Amino acid sequence: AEEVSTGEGRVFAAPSARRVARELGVDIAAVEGTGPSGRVTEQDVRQAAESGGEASGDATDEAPAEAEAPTGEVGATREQDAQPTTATAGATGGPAPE
Amino acid sequence: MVVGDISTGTDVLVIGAGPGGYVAAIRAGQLDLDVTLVEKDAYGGTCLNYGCIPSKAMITASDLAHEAGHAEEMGIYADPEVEMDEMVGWKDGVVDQLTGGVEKLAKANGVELMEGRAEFAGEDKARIVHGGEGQGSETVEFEHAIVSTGSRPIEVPGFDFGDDPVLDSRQALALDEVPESLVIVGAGYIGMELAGVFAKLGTDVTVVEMLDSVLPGYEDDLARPVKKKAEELGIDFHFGEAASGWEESGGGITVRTENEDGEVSEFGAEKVLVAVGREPVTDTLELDNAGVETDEDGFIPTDDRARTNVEHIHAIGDVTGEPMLAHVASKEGQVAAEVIAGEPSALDYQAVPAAVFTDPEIGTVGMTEAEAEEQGFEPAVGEFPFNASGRALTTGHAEGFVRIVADEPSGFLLGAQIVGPEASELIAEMGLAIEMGATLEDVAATIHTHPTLSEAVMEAAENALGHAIHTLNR
Amino acid sequence: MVVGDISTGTDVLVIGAGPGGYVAAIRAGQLDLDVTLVEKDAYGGTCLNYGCIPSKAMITASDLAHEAGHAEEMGIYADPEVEMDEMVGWKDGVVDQLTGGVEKLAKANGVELMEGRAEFAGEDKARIVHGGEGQGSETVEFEHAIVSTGSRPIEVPGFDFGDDPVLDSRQALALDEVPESLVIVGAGYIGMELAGVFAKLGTDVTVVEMLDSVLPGYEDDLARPVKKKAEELGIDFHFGEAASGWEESGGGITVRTENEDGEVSEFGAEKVLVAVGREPVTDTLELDNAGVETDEDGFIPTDDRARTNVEHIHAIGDVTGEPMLAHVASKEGQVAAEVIAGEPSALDYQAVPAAVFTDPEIGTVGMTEAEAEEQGFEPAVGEFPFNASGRALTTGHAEGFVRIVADEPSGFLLGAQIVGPEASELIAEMGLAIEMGATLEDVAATIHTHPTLSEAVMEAAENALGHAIHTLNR
Ligand SMILES: Cc1cc2nc3c(=O)[nH]c(=O)nc-3n(C[C@H](O)[C@H](O)[C@H](O)COP(=O)(O)OP(=O)(O)OC[C@H]3O[C@@H](n4cnc5c(N)ncnc54)[C@H](O)[C@@H]3O)c2cc1C
Ligand SMILES: Cc1cc2nc3c(=O)[nH]c(=O)nc-3n(C[C@H](O)[C@H](O)[C@H](O)COP(=O)(O)OP(=O)(O)OC[C@H]3O[C@@H](n4cnc5c(N)ncnc54)[C@H](O)[C@@H]3O)c2cc1C
Repeated sequence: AEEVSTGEGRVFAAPSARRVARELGVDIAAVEGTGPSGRVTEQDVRQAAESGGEASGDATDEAPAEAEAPTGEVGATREQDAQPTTATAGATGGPAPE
Repeated sequence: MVVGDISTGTDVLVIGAGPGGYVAAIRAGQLDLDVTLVEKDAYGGTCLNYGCIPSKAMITASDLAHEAGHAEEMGIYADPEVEMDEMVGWKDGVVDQLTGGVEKLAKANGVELMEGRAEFAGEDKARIVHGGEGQGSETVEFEHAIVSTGSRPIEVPGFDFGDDPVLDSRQALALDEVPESLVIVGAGYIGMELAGVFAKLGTDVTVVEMLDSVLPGYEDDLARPVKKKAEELGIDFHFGEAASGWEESGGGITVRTENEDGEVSEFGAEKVLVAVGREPVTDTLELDNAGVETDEDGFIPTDDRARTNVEHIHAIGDVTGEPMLAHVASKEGQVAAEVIAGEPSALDYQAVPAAVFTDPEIGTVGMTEAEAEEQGFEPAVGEFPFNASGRALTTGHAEGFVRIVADEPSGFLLGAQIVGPEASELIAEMGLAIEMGATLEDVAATIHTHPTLSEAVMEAAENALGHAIHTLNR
Repeated sequence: MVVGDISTGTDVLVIGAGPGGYVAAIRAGQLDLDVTLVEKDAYGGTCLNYGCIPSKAMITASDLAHEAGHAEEMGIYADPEVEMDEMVGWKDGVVDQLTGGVEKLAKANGVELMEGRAEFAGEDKARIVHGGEGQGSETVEFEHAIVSTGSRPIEVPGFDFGDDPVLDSRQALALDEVPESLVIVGAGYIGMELAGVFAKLGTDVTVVEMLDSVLPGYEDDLARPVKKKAEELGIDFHFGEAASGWEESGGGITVRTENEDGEVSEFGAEKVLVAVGREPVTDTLELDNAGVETDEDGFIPTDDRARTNVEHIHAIGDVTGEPMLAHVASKEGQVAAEVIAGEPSALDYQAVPAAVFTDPEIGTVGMTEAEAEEQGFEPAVGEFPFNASGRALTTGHAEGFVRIVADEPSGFLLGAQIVGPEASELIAEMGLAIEMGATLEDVAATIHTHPTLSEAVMEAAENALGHAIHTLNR
């Protein structure tokens, strides 16, 4: 993955990924993003937590890290990273409205 | 213009300048392809000239006239008069501005414009038959072609659009007087949009529909508020009735319908508008000469690169079948141009939004709850009614709701259905959310401006998660 | 109600039931906390009773009256009469429906409601002074407190809101007659929204502003269409003028202003509305008793968990300073409740959307181009003007534009600025995009319904990428 943009260490990650980072005590700014342009995904955060070492005391001070079990797998063909950015082959048109 | 048969060449020949064709041509021009766009009638196609744009212009104008006359509740007393010819003239001005823009943009992007009707003369050439008497024709050789000839209204046997009191949607949008009464055959989106326009302008409207509800194909609870409001406007519905013919009677006409049991009903009116669906314009294209296949209804099947069975000939838009929507045509046009230019482009979108501009509006994108179940998801569903929305109440339009459908275990959004004020705009955020792979939590956690209608989307997501603030949670 | 000083206890005491406090209380209730919400005036606070909701209701109603009277272009001829007392009555009905809803929702979520004014009596107790004569007071002991006492309009020396012709926004929204003429002191968003309301209802409006433009704080090209439209409505602007006093004269009043050089100007009017900003309501809270600190302007500083310097006392909403917006108050309320419940919640949003409900509307979220540069990004900027939008033209409102700001190397969206029709709604999609970490390509590749205003957002993204269809690319 590419570098995350440099402006003031801003992290590009969805609210759900940011919440998981707080929950797991991961400093999301230190997580390497694998999404488009280096976007940090929830999966990246969970991986960082598993590989340890990213925990920052600050983020956990009152956050009971009783994470919901990682849901991980998502139904059928949908992945959080399957945004329009990946305009390669494959999928046919989405479900068409009536 | 040159008379006689001359011959030119082009990288890409685009046939038809609707929202499919002109977008394909502009995009091809941007990608430095040598592109020729041929159109037999008017730049912008059905959508800009006779469809989307004229209908929405008339909807806004008739809404304003109606609302102003019905706002006593707000302390506003008015009795608006409508000059139909001026309203239609205003609408025509809007159309001219947009179609003029299309022509300018095509040229600015290096697109060669050609007027005439195209028909295939082989796998890699087409004949362009020019309009006027003695204008002749010319042959264009192409490396790639994009067929974007669109659709036209289906005629119901016995109702000839050439006869004066029988109108198609295009003619209905160009009347210079408000008809006293109108029978509309078909309660699909075009019929229902126009029923609203005329009812608001004071026409006595009767809608007859073969199926058993308005807006067939939409979920019942989405269609219900539209029917309710239509009835409040005085629109008279007759379901399970198939139009079978008409005749002059007195100053107007009588429209005959038949139900399942063969029982005949009669409805008197000044005119009859037939809006029962649209069929592809493929019959005059000589597709056989190029070897392009169509299905039994005349539509051209295509793959996810917008290719027909003939590899270098693409087809886009209405001519390829449902969903027959302008924005789908444009997306397909863009992809066709990119594929021709060798880019790794494909029709890989997750969901297609659609809007019905009735009162209230409907906006949908992605899956319904039932569809999600069919596809093996465990749907979590959240709703928010507009009568709990501060913004909706302040606009005086608080009917309807937002519904959001997600996959329960993962939280990923699968679809949304909205009926209510600005549903056509609110659905945009849901479309982006689905394309982005957003979860319910992502939508719920995003700050939405107060007071806006789009807060309803956030509240519906919170409702699905079980912690809505402004509704009781299911 | 019990007379005398009794004492009760609660997990969470929420002081003030505006959009900050009532949301905090409801969320705390949902999280099974024992919560007491105390309010001295009206459920819903400033926003529902005197601010967001009443102003938006009056904006819609005055818009409709004005538009109907100015739609000759569309062939609509009307001369609406407005009964101001009925319009205000309708507005009050909307407010009642919403505030009643808040009360119901609070109760349904297990919130204990208490009427009275709270003041701190220590680090973990507050005295609630009940309203009426001899109603006494009671003491509530708490584990946690959330201060959400909001803000009130700043008085300009010489303009006492107690004097009849001097109005604050609340009083201006409750007039039962349309004033013939009105001087508005302050061209911020509240002043400009109300200037539009009254101008559209027929009042002769003069706006005096100390700074040199309308909507200070917004970029020039966003404010310009608002000023232009206001001038078309006949609003008279005087910049660089500080209001210094008023006096009765004839049937009305004369408002005096002074410019930088000390030159005095005079403006005659029936009434004067002062809208120069808002100050925190912290002076009657006895914050000292709890050890809670305020800054020099009286605002309460907080951290990203909405905590004050006293760990178990939170503060949210207007009382914590800019941005003083209802949706920020609500978000902070939600976070405060979750933090108290031990959840890993924080104010970690990327961007706060804001809307100004002028004509045309303004919607903004995230960074401007200049801000992005300051913060070390290399901004890519794309624009789309509404006069190239089919939907905008069909509504008769095609002024303004969408601007989108992204980081050029990565494509990540950083901000958006919109001025034009429904800008307050269109900004929602941009807010979600920024929260999600979407790129320009993500927005550009998402299919947007035709014809809608939200297509403009997609086109602006395409413009930033250099391949817009409906504008020439920069
Ligand atoms: C009343 C009405 C309202 C509608 N409202 C909406 C709406 O709100 N939103 C929406 O998404 N869709 C709407 N639609 C549908 C929309 O108009 C179509 O989906 C869209 O126009 C399809 O675009 P297209 O480019 O495929 O074809 P078209 O727009 O039909 O364009 C095809 C063009 O090809 C030309 N042509 C045909 N044959 C030849 C030939 N042999 N040689 C040269 N030129 C040829 C035609 O003259 C035409 O200009 C509406 C339709 C109608 C009738
Ligand atoms: C005319 C106008 C238009 C506005 N339009 C918008 C808009 O469109 N969008 C937007 O986002 N914002 C708008 N605002 C701003 C918005 O109203 C505030 O940002 C919002 O109300 C702040 O919420 P809050 O909960 O912090 O405070 P408030 O809403 O001010 O609520 C505070 C409550 O605390 C009560 N209180 C105070 N002290 C005590 C005490 N000691 N004990 C008990 N109760 C107490 C008060 O009675 C009040 O009910 C507008 C404001 C005005 C004036």
